[in-house]
Parts: sequence; C-alpha cells; structure tokens
Amino acid sequence: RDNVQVAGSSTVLPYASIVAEAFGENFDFPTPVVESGGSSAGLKRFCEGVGANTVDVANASRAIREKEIKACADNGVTDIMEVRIGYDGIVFASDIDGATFEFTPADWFNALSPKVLVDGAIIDNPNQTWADVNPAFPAQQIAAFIPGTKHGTREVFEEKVLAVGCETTGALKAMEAAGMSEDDAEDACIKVRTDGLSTDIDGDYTETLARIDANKDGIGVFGLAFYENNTDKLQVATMSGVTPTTESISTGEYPVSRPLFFYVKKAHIGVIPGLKEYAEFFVSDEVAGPDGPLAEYGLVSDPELALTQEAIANEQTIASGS
Amino acid sequence: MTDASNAAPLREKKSLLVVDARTKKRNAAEARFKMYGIIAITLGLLFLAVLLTTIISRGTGAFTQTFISVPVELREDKLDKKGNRNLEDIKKVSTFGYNPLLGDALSAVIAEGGFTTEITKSKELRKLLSSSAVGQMRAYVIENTDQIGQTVTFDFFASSRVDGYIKGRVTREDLARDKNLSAEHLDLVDQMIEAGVVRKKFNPSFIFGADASESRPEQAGLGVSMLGSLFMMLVVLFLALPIGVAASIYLEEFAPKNRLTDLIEVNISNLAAVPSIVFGILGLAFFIQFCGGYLGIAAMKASAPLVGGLVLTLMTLPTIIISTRAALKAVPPSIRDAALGVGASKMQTVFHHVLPLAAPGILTGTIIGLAQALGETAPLLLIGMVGYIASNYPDSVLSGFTDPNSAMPAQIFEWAKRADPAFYERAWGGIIILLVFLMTMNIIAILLRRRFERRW
Amino acid sequence: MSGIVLLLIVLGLGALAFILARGKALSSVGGDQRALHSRPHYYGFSASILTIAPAVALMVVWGFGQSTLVQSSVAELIPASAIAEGQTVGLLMGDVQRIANGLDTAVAEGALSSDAAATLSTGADDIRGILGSVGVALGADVDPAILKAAQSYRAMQSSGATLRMIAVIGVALLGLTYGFMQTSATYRARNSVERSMRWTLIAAASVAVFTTLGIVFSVIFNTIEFFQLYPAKDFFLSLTWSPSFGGGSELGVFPLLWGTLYISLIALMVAVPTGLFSAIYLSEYASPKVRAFAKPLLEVLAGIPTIVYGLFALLTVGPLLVNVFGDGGILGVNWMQGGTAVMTAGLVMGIMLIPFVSSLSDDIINAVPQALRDGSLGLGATPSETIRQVVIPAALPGIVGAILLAASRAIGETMIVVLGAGAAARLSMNPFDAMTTVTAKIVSQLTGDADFASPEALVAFALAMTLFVITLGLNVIALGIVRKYREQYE
Amino acid sequence: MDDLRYMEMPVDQDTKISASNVQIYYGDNQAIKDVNVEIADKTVTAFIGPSGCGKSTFLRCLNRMNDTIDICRVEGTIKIDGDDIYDNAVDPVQLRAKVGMVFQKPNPFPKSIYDNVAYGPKVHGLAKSKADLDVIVEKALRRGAIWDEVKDRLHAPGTGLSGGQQQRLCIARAVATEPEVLLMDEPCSALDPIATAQVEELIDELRQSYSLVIVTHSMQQAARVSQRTAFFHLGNLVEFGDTSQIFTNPQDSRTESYITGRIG
Amino acid sequence: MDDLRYMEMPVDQDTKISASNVQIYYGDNQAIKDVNVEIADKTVTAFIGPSGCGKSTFLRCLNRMNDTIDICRVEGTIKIDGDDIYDNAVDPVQLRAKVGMVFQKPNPFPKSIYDNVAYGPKVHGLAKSKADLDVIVEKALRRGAIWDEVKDRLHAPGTGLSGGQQQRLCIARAVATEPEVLLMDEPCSALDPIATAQVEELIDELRQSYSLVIVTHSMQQAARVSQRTAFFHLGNLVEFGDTSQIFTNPQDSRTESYITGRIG
Ligand SMILES: Nc1ncnc2c1ncn2[C@@H]1O[C@H](COP(=O)(O)OP(=O)(O)OP(=O)(O)O)[C@@H](O)[C@H]1O
Ligand SMILES: Nc1ncnc2c1ncn2[C@@H]1O[C@H](COP(=O)(O)OP(=O)(O)OP(=O)(O)O)[C@@H](O)[C@H]1O
Ligand SMILES: [Mg+2]
Ligand SMILES: [Mg+2]
Ligand SMILES: O=P([O-])([O-])[O-]
Repeated sequence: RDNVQVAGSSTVLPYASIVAEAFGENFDFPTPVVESGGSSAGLKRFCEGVGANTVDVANASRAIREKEIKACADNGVTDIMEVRIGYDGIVFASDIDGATFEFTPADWFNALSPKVLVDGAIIDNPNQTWADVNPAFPAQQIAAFIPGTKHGTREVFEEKVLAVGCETTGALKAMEAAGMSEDDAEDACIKVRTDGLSTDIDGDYTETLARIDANKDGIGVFGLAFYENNTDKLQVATMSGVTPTTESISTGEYPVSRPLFFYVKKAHIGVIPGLKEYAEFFVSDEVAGPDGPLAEYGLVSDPELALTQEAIANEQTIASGS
Repeated sequence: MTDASNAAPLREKKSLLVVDARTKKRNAAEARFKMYGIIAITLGLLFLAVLLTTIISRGTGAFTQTFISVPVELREDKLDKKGNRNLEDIKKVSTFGYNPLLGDALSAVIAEGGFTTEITKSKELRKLLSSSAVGQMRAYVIENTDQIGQTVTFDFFASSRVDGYIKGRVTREDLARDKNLSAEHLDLVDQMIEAGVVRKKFNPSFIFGADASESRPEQAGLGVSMLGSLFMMLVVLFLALPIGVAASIYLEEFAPKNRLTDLIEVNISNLAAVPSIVFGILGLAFFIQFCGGYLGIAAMKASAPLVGGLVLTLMTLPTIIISTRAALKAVPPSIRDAALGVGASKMQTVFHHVLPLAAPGILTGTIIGLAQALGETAPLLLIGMVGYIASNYPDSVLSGFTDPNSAMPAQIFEWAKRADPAFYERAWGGIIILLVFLMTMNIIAILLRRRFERRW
Repeated sequence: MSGIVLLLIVLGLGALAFILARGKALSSVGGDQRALHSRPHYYGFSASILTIAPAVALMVVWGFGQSTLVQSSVAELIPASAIAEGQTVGLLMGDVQRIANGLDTAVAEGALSSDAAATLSTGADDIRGILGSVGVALGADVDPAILKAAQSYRAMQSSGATLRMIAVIGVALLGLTYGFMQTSATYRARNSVERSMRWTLIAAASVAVFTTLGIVFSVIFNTIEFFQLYPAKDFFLSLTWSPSFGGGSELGVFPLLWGTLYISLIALMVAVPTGLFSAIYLSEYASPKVRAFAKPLLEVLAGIPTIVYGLFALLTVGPLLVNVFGDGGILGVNWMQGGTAVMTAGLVMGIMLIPFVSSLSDDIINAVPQALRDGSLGLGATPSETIRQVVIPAALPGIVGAILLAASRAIGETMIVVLGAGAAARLSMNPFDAMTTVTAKIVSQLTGDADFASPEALVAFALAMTLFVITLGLNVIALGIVRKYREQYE
Repeated sequence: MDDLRYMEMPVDQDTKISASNVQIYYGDNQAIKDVNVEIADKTVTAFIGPSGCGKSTFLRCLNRMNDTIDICRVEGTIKIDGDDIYDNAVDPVQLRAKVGMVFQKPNPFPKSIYDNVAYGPKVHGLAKSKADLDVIVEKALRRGAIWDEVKDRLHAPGTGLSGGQQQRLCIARAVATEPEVLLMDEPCSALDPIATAQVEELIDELRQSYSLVIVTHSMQQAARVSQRTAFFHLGNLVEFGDTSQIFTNPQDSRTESYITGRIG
Repeated sequence: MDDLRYMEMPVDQDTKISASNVQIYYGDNQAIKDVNVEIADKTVTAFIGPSGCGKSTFLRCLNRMNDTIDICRVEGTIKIDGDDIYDNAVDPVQLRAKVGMVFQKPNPFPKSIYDNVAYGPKVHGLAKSKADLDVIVEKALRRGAIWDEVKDRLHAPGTGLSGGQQQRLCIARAVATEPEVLLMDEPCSALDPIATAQVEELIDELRQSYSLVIVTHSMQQAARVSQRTAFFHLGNLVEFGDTSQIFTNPQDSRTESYITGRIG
C-alpha cells in the first residue's frame, strides 16, 4: 500500500478531504484515501491492529475514550498520536424567511425538556409554541430537529445547552430538592421530550436542511461550516447574545462547540509513505491556520496550533504526551 | 348408462348477440380486472415519470459549468527563484505560492477589460475562481517548465457561487450574509460575461473527472467512481451470475430433496433479507481482515473495487438464485422427459433445454440484482469505499480492481451530504449518469431476454 | 516468472491434453464415434480437467505456502534492534516487501541492473532516491537490516518462483499423462466430466451456505460481547429504545421490530398488488410491444438509488400526506403530525419494490403452459377467471419467491426509512406516526459516535443477529406455505 | 370384428352451426381453404381426414379458441344459431360456455380431480351449494366414465392420472358445464375399447339434446357415432354428407381412397 | 375390415429384457403388482389393458424414466441383456441411449423441427458433419412418416405442428438415435389409418434388428404388429404370451373378457 489510509468521522471528512486534495497536489505521494463512516467505526478499524491492511489515521469528532485506548492496546496499537485540528461550531438555524431567534440555553431547556420548572414546581412540559417558552419569541410551533443519539453533536448539545439551561432555569435545583439524587437529576436534565415536537435526525445536516425546507417552523442544529455554505436558506440564531462565527467560537465567546481530532499510528510513521508529511501538512499554518482553506471552509482554528505542530514533529504519543 | 332425460339443458337457449346478465357481470369483473392491470402499470410508469422528471430537471445543470479564462504570467521570480529550471526546486513552490500570481492575473484582466469594481484585494478577487486554479497552474508548470516566464491563458473553473449565479441558483440577496462571495463580485461577473471572459459551457470533466474536496464542487466529477462501479459490476456479473445459476441448477435439478436442501433453500431466501450493511461487516471481516490480513492476499484491501465487487456478489446472489430457481421450476417436466428420453444426460438436459427456457427469469434476476448492486452504498461504507476516495484514476486495467476507489452511488451519496449546495446539483446529475449506466448495462440482458421469451 | 504466465502455460497444457485425448479416443475406434462410450470432446475435457485442476490448485496452495515460508524466514533476518518500539515485525515486513518490489520495478525499468539490486547497500547508495525515481515512495530512509532483508526476500521469492514453476508444470504434465493414458473407448469420459461439473455446481451452492456462516461468524462475537454488557432480558423485553452516550441506555429491540414489520407491511401492500397486476397485465393482456417497453421501464424503478426515494419521501410524499391526513388537511382528521411517518416510507418503498414483484412474476406467469389457459378458456371462463384460478395458482411458487424477495428488500432498506420514517423508535399503531426499523438502527449505531466498545455501538450486531433469526423463522413458514399450495403442472 | 354399422338416423335437423368461405391462416400458411359446412343440431358430426389436414384448426375456430394463437387469422363467416360468432358484439366467453371443447392433448389443471370438474360449473354459477356441486361433479365424472377409478382420490391432483384417465377427466370437465355444442378433438385416442364404448355411449346420449362435433381417426368410430361426416384433405373440405353416404358411396376420389385405404 | 391377422412368427428369440417381481408405487399407491415378464430380442411385444392399468408406468420403468417422478418407487429387478438396470453401476443415460422411448403425450422441444430430431444424434455423436446430420434427420423423419409434411418447414417450431404430426415427430426423434430397444407408448393414438400403417411398417422394419415394446389400445394393432402380448389389469400382469395365443386362446377369464369386449 502506497497511500495514506484515513477512516472515521464524517464531521472531520470535509476538512480531511480538503487537506488530502491539497496534499496530493503538492507532494509526490499519492493522494490519501479518506473514508467516512463515523468516529466510532473509524476508531474501531484504527484499533484493529498494526500493519499495512489497517488504517493509518482515524478522524474523530470526539476524543478517544479510555476503553478504546485499551482495546487498541490489546490489538497491539500502543503508540497513538492525538492531533487536535480545531473546533466545530454548533449552531441553531431556521428558515431564512422565518422569524429571527435569540436563544439562551434556558430557552432550549424549556422547549425540549420533558419536565420543566413552572412556578417552583416540576411539571410536564406544557410548552407548545416558542411564545410559551419565552414571550419575546413569536407564537411559532416548536419543531426542533436535533441530532440523533448516534451523533457526537448530540452529546455536545446535551451538555452545553440542555444541562446549562437546566441549571440556569433552576430546574436542576428543584429536582434535587424534590429528592432526586444528583446523578439522576443531571440525567433528567438532558432528556428530550418524545411527543413529536423534537425530531431526532440520524442522517446528516442536509437532511436537517431538507426537514426545515419541508416544515418552515423548524429549527435545526447544524455545524457552522454547513450553515455558512447555506446562508441563502438558513438564518442563524444567537446563543446568549453571541452570533456564531469562527472568531467568536475560537475566543470561546460562543459556547457551543467541540474539538475535532485525528489519531495517527506512530508505528506506521516511516513505513507508510507520506504519513508524517500528511499529519504535518494538515496542521501547518497554511492549511489549518486562521487564514487557511480549512478556516475558510468553516473550521474554527485552534489557537494552540503551534503546540500541536510541535507535538507532531516530536511524534508525541498519548501515553508519553498527556 | 345414464338415461337421456338427464341431458336436458340446464340453461335456456339464447342468442349469442345478447349478452346475458351473468355474463355481463362476469365481463364487468373481467373489465375491472384488466383495468386494475392498466392502473397498476400506469401507476408504476407514472411514479417512474415523476422520479425521472425530478431527477432530470434537477440534474441537467451539473453537465455544464462556468469557466473563466485568465491569462497568467508565470513569473520566474516566484516559481523558480534560482532560475535553473530544476524540477525539484520548482516543486518546492506549493500551490499556496501560486496565489499571488493568480491575484495579479485577475487584476490584469479587470484592468484590461476596463471593468469597474470596488474589489481590489487579491484574496477577494480569487473568490471568483475555484480553489482548483492554483493546483491547475502548478501542475501545468511542473509539466512545462519551459513556460516559466511566459504568459499562459488558463481556462479556470469559476467558483461554485459564481457558477450558481450564472445558473440562476444564487441571487444577490442570497449573498448578503455569505462570506464566500459578495454582490460586488456578481457585478464584476456581469461585466466579465459581457466581455466573454466568463462562459458557461459543457463540462466533460463532470462525467470523466475525479472527485474533488468539499471546497471545490465545481471540479468534482463522477468518472473515477464510475470506473469503480464498472469494475465492481464486472466482478459481480462474472461471479454472481455463474455462481447463482450454478447453485440454482444444483438445488433445483440435482440436489436430493431432503432436510438439508430445505435448509439451504430457506437459508438462501433468508440471505436476501439480510440488510446490506451486514454484508459490509462480513466483507470487512472476511475479505479484508481474513483474506487480506491473515492470508496476506495483497489485492484484498480496503477501498478496493475487487473487495466491493465480492461483497456485492454475495449480496446479489440470493436475488439471482431465487429468480433462477423460480424460472427453472416453471419449465414443464415434459421437456426434461423428452430430452432424457432420447438419452441425454441430466446435465445435458439442463444445459441444452431447461436453462434456455428459464433464461428470461434468470435474466430478470440478473437485471434486478445488478440494479440493486449498482445502487447500493451501505455495505461499501464498511469496506472503505465511501468518503473522499475516487480522486485518482487507476494506473491500469488490472489495478482498477485494487486501487482505492469509490462507486457511483457512494459518490452521489457523499455529494448529497456535502454542505455546498452546488454539490446537490451534482448529486442529481450523478443520478442521471447512474441511470444511463444502468440502462446501458442492462440493455444486453433485456434484448437477450426478449429473444428467449416464448410460450409452450 | 509471474503467476499469469504460469497459468497460461497450464491452460495451454490443458488445451494440449484436450487435443491429445480427443484424438486418442477417436483413433482408438478408428474414427467411429459410435463405438466410444462418450462423445469425443468429453475425453478431451476429461483430460483437460485432470491437467488443469490439480495444477491450479497446487499453484494457489503453493502461493500461500511460499509467502508464509518466505515471510517467516525473512522475518528472522530482521534483528530486534531494527524494530522500533510499538512496531511489529509484520509492519516492517510491509516495508521489506515494498523495497523488494521497488527493486523489482527499478530493475524492470532499467534504473538498476539486477546485480546492482542484489548488492546495493545503504551506506553507498541512496536507496530512497533510486526507488523514488521509479515511482516507489518510501516512508523513511532505509535501515540496512531492512535492505538486507529485502534483498534476501527477493532472492527467496525468485527461487521459490522457479521451484513453483517446476512443480506446477510437473503436476500438469502428470495430469496430462494420466488423462491421456486412461483414455480408451470404454472410459466413461462424460460421467467423469459431469462429475466434475456436479462438484462445481455443489461448490457454487455452498457459496450461499458459507456466506451465511460468514455472516453469523462476523456478528456473533460482537453480539456475545453486547450481551455481556447489556442484559438480554432487557434487549428482548424492554419496550423502549433510547440509546444515550453517558450509559443508562435503554435498548429494547421491540419498537424497532414493530417499525420494521409495519413499514414492510405497508410497502408490500403497495408493491404486491401493483406489481402483481402489472405482471398479469404484461404477460396476459399487453401486446408484445407494450410489454417489451413497459417491463424494462418498470425495472428502472429498482435501479434508482434509494437516496432518491428517500428525498422523494421527505420532500414530496411526506408533505403531500400531511396535506391530506395532517392538521388542517383535506380530510380534516389530524392523524399525522409531521411528514415523516411509517406511511410515507412504506408508500415510497412500495414503489421501489414494484419491479421485484412485477418482473419476476411476469416471467413465471409467462412460463405457465398455454394448454392450461386453453383448457380454462375452452370451458367458457373469462381471461381473468382463468388467470385467477388457473394461471396464478400454477405460478404460485415463483410469485411467492418474488414477493419474498420484495419483502426481504423492504426489511433491508435503510435510506428510505431514515428519510421517510424518521429515526425515532416508537411503539404505535398509527401508520402516520414516525417510527424506525431495525436495519436503519443497525446502520446508525454502527456509524455513530459512541465508544465502539460500548453497548450502544455493539447493539448493532445484536440487532443484526436478531433480525437474521426472525427472518429465518419467517422464511421457514413461507416455505411451508408454498409447499402446501404448490400446484405442479403436467 | 364388427363391420361398419351405418346409421339410419335422420339428419334433417335444424342447422346449428354454419360456416361459409372460411379461410384460416397460420401466419402466411393457409391451413383451411374456403370451407363451407352446415352442422345440424342434435346430431353428431364427424371430422375425418389425414393427420395435419386442418381438423383441429377448424374445430378450434368454432368456439374461437384460435383467438389464443397469435399468428392465427380467420376469414369468412361462422354462424351459430344464426349469429356470426366473429361479430364484435359476440362475447367469446359466452360463446365458449355454449360451445364446449375437449382438446386433442389432455390438459387437466394442476388441481385436484374434483376441482378440475367443479371449475366450469363454479365459473358459470351452475351450483347453488356445495352439495349441488358434488352432485354435478359426480354426474360429470360418471358420464366421463371415470368415476369408479377416481372416486376414492377426488382430491388427488388431476395431473397424476394416466393418459387415458386424463382424457376422460377432460371430457367430464367439458360436459360438466352443459354446453349446447360440444367439440371433441379425438376424445378416445388414448382410451381402451371399453372406455371408448362408454364415451361413445355418452356421445349418443348427448346427441339427444345437443349438437356434437368430433374429430376422429377411427373410421369405425365415425361410422358408429356420427350421422354426418366431413372429410378434410390438405385444408380443403373435400366432402361432407351423411355418414352412411360418405362411407358407402363417396363422391370424391380422394374420399374414397382415404376410406378404402383404411386399416385401423 | 380385416380380421385379426395372427402372426405365425417364431418367438423363441433371446431374452432382451427380463423383469422379475417388479412392484411400482406412487407414494403409497401401488400401480404395478409383482410383475414378471421376459421380453425377447428382435420381437415386438404389445402391452394391452384398460386405461389406468399401469402400462405406461411399467414401460417407463424399463428405461428408468420413472426416476424423474419423485414419488415413484420401484422394487424388484429388471435386467436388460442380463444387467440389472437399477444397479448403482448402471448409468441411466447410457441405458436410455440404448432404450429409446416415445411418450404417450407428444412432447416436442420448443425448438425447430430439425433440431428436435437432430438433438439425439448430436448428443450421441452420431453425425460427423452437418451433411451427415442432415441425412440422419431426413431418414428419421421419413421413417416417422412425416418427411413430406415438414420438409419445407424444417426450421419452423415443432410445437406448431398438429397433434398427429407432433406424435410422428416424436417417433422420428426417438428412432434418430438408433436405440436397441424402443418403447412406444401409444404411438399411433393420434394418427389416421394411413399414417398408422406407415408407423406399423416402421415397427416391422425395426423389429429386424431391435426389440420393441408398444403400448396400444387397438387390439387389431396389437395383433397386426406384435409377436407377443402382455395383458395388464389393475396393475397385475394377467397374461403374457404369444400374440396369437392371447387373442385366440386366452388363459385368463379377464383377458378373455377384455378381448371379447373389444369394439374399436
Ligand atoms: N405421476 C403419478 N402420480 C400418481 N399416480 C400416478 C401417476 N401416474 C400414474 N398414476 C396412477 O398409476 C396408475 C397407472 O397409470 P398408468 O399411466 O401407468 O396407466 P396406463 O395403463 O398407461 O393408462 P392409459 O392407457 O390411460 O395411459 C393409474 O391409476 C394412475 O392414476
Ligand atoms: N400453432 C400453429 N402454428 C403454425 N401452424 C400450425 C399450428 N397449428 C397447426 N398448424 C398447421 O396447420 C395445419 C393443420 O393443423 P391441425 O392441427 O388443424 O391438423 P389436424 O387435422 O388436427 O391434424 P391431427 O390429426 O394430426 O391432429 C398443419 O399443417 C399444422 O402443421
Ligand atoms: Mg388435431
Ligand atoms: Mg398410459
Ligand atoms: O461522523 P461523526 O462521527 O463525526 O458523527
């Protein structure tokens, strides 16, 4: 095998494909092959073992888990380099011709949680329209298209929006006061109502877009890059007063984002032609920097990119590095 | 025997020209029945028509593309500082190094054409063009080092937004919050169209080209993944058809009828119900990890059309076996008797008489099986054929089976997911190509089937 | 010598065997074919098979044997010091092979003489440069031990190839001789050839069996792993499907099975009548011209990628249904909340399945002997009575096969379900509610973001296994029904 | 052996079927050439002639069974009870209910023996109840001279019968619908003498009320059961007349040589 | 009509086929009960008996054509030229090449007339060249007494022939492979007297070198062409002997009543 083989997250795929294409254009190495199939499937194949018939790089929209590192090690994949390439902003957007929204996490909690706090009591969520949630909003039917539970984005949504909303509305306290254990209360916070007002999307953002197309009341969760490519159809909502842009996300002002990674098998470096070059090229300033093509496409570049570059140069692995 | 009085007519005599009530009723039922048939067919064809018009109306745009012709001065001081035309040195200049040249060239075009625009920054100007432009230039320079220092006119892809504007998909209002292009750009484009610098023309590289990354929808083509599909279909056709027919012949004509063969029969029908992605799991485990990894067969690797073809073969087999068996069953036994009776062996009987008579059913199974295999994406997901893969043409026919490649449906599926709406048009365009491919592939089978059809 | 050339030689010997044996058979009876047990070409084929089959088998086995042998002896040449931490010998073997192949290419392209290739050394030559010039890119500079290994790898491979050639041609010649010797007028050549054919047929039939075994093997271990993490009781008996990342998922298969059943049922309710009536019309009423034109057209429906159907469901059929059955719809019934519903997916899937039923049934109906139709028409039955009571029952096994195929496809479909029916697992009787299927969940859990060793990801395998067992049961029942109602004509 | 027993039956019945200038083509091949014939009611008419001369073809025309053969084309007029059966207003289904047919090759349905016979009556609604139907089936099977052989296996498939049994089953099937005209294409070809006699008895019985046309190769059979005989040769109707006259005093030399060349 | 012409042929030929204690079952139904019979070489043996008595069943056993019927089971031994044909070592294909068969229902292949006849010779390699094959086909069709009718349409489908023509085509097809034993199940049932005579001539001619078994319902035919006759009744072989003896002096009362009950 002469080419670098990459597998994993479909969220990282666009960035990886841009890099792979430019890598092929600028190096004599063959263009790397970038498969999609999900972070989990990619890491699973990554951890299958060391050798030419396994992948060299796994893209992931979340950090590798302890259990996975162990599973990797069981198969002889011990020296893993973790590379954080930047952040994926997660935005809320609705139809371009519809009403404009300025959300807070509390709004989302009150709209989607099966149980909310009303007048000091935890009751079944009575809210049917956005006006019920917040009088400032139009009386528009709640129709949320949120990522299905297979998506890492869902986890981010739960942690950074629902859980936060749960706390700020005081629902968390009220639940604990009502005798729930802390864990149970936290679990209850991130539950989503199942009466049809919220729809899980197992597909990708195009599907969410199509759903909003079919239901103009819909509000969907998108990646920043996807939204930026579809500003003709979508308008983005602010969160806690901040408009999501690459800048506001990289400064941490806009709260909802997640880091993106790829993982490299150190053992393959020096054996698979172009592997190290690919990794270095990926995080080079020209590519992943704030003016590079990745940022242009919608990646929130990592302020600590220099550290990452150095780590790659030193072939720092997870065990030795972190 | 029976007495004559028994033979009294049950029914009264009537003229044939007068249709009696019962016959009327039966004829009405007949007409209804026939009507159901017509309705069913019309419905089917109607659905087809709706789908096809949708596909065609959305997809034809993908076959044309906007180009901008730009004369670029290939400045020596940027491209070959040492001036000795050493390829190694020229290669050191990355595509990023070509950006300034492009910006200057565009400014020159504006100046020369006398266009008026507010846009002056090189980076902003370059937004008119596809990001493939620099790559195109660099490849040209490496091929033609002697051209360094000259001015060469390139036909660059316009960026997807500009193309969308020309095709009517993008309007000035749409660009209000778009950071990729602004309304001023469009004013400039209008002038450039006027001057003939910007043209929309047929884009063969959509049909023959390779996939491009997310940021370059204008450059993406289906050609390489079409080859991927072609190689996979070759594998499927040359394995699934013979194996399927052979298996059916064995089970239907030779196998003893017992519990074991019942089990095999049920098992084959059951295979048809196995979700296609599970075949992907099997393909990953058996072909890639076992054959490729454990046995060390180099051709069995991820992303190889050979492996994809094998997986699709396994997936198509049940369809072919089920239809072939049904067709074999439908051949009247008297024909087998006739052949056996003149001393043909069972094998000869089957191959000379039964098989030709069952051919229409077998071909139908093949047509449907191949259609299914050609359109399938899910199993390819697990064997590494979905993603950004079809970016290089294979080096040779033989390596076409093993070089990493994607497949048409996977490519279309990938495009449909991408963020830039320009890919959406390409996805539909890709479906047109896929359907043309399908029809071409099936035409022989359809003609053959017509030849074999007969009643007895 | 490459395998292809060797194969061609063996095939050539096979052809020779054919000519010789056929000639011998004919001459043994002085050219009078009647005196032979079998037709002359059977003698030819019989000898050919004896020549080719063992030789090719040997080639394949030798191929594996040699590569294993060479690999292991070359691996011993690589000193432990050359193996970096975390690397394995196997990984380095890849590099060795790449260098060896690169040297081969270099020799073939004239960049190196074969002597030079065997004596290159890392100190004196720029290996990476030389190989790079012939298009073989290496990941790093070459370690001397690796180069040594690569050179002895080449040497072993080439002597192995020579040995293989001798052995394979030898076996082929032996087969040829034996085949030629046993050729005589009384030798049962046809039986021997047919025996080989029969084995070939059996081998083909076993492919299906091995596929099943393969499927079972490739999902069973992960299924077991799943059941170690998640109680089987909950999986089979819980009525909720709600996976979540943090653990505490409820993974009851029942709502998914229900969705699968419901959607497939609706799809079949669309596809079976439409397909069957189309088939009947095409084979019994339509003129040959209409038939020649409509049948392939309907088959295009099977070839349209499912994503198109999915989008069609999402963008066209769903809103249309909402307009009729939804809130404020034409019927004013408010049964439907959103466009995604069992009904949406079922209808669209039904369209896709039409050709599965129509084309296959059409062929089978067409194969029913005309004499049966004549018999019925002659009694004064109308064509439709004839079709319903004589033709269809006679064609029943084939039609059931076609329907089963359509049902199978319905069960296995994902894209239409995801886009048309939604992703939410729900237990409801209302066909206008969103639901999802087992298959859709297999795909989504398999391609999701959950930790791959977690029950949320592993459940995909358990789902696959469960579906497999259930469809097996349904197929057994279907077979029983067909057996019971089968009418064999003549 | 018996001599031919010439019938002394009166044959001046009403005309049931009249065919004039009938031409039948299979593609370009003309199988029947300009045939004119009048078939009387309550009579048995025999078609005889060498194999391949067009008997079956002409017979199939009389109830439009040739409609099912794509390449077959009929010209001329055929009237039954004065109605042109090729008229557009005529429903072939009703026609075939009236003009039943026994085919040359037995073609039982792949159903049970019972269902084979019950099929016609069910289609025509001749039975009011299951018991009724049982009676009809039994009667038909008795008339087809096969009741005794199959009464214990009425629910076994009709295709599992011997050749002669299948032929009789088809006869039973045809008479079960009580047609006014019964066309029988070599109904006794696979039957032994005793069964033949029984079928001939049936024919004789049916003649009391219906019109029958039978194709036969047995001159003796024609002589025994028919009142009128038509001799076909190479697609031509060579001679048509009273059976006695045809057999004793043929007008055409071809008829004579066919009759006298007889052996069977 | 002719009287029965009892043959005065010597019938002490070598035994070609000998069946002993043959029992044949269809499922649980016994169709042939303990039949013992010896069929001589260069002789025509006729099987007679009422419809459904098991003639075809027994005939199909002699070249193992019953193998194709799933539910059919044979017990006892049948030897041809001393070899047990149900022995495992026997190749049924070779057997059938040696023992040809004409089926009761004509079953031409849905191929051209030429191909129908040429198939057997091709499979057995009887022709060295196309010209050779043409000769064989013509000869077979002439023997089948159908050459004149089809010589201009050799490439028309065999299924487009008339019933009698199909029957003769099947006879031609069977003789084209030159089997040593020819089993014919009612070969003349759909034939007119002249064609019947031609086929009988063929049978007579074949008898010079081969052994023939024919099933027939025509007592006259049995008497005319056969030297030995077997009478079956309800699955039993009631009587077997020289044709002349069977017809003049039947030993069994059932034979007698069948013979004397004859009509056709
Ligand atoms: N395929 C079959 N399945 C079951 N029973 C059968 C089958 N074929 C024949 N039989 C039965 O076996 C018996 C003998 O049948 P066979 O065909 O041998 O009669 P036959 O003497 O040839 O009569 P015919 O003169 O009518 O042809 C009959 O009772 C028949 O119903
Ligand atoms: N389906 C057909 N297609 C073409 N030609 C046919 C078809 N059926 C019959 N023929 C031809 O028409 C002529 C008359 O055939 P028909 O079946 O009427 O003969 P027949 O008198 O019934 O003969 P038989 O006594 O042999 O049954 C024959 O030459 C025959 O070959
Ligand atoms: Mg006829
Ligand atoms: Mg019989
Ligand atoms: O494909 P994802 O793992 O990023 O959802």
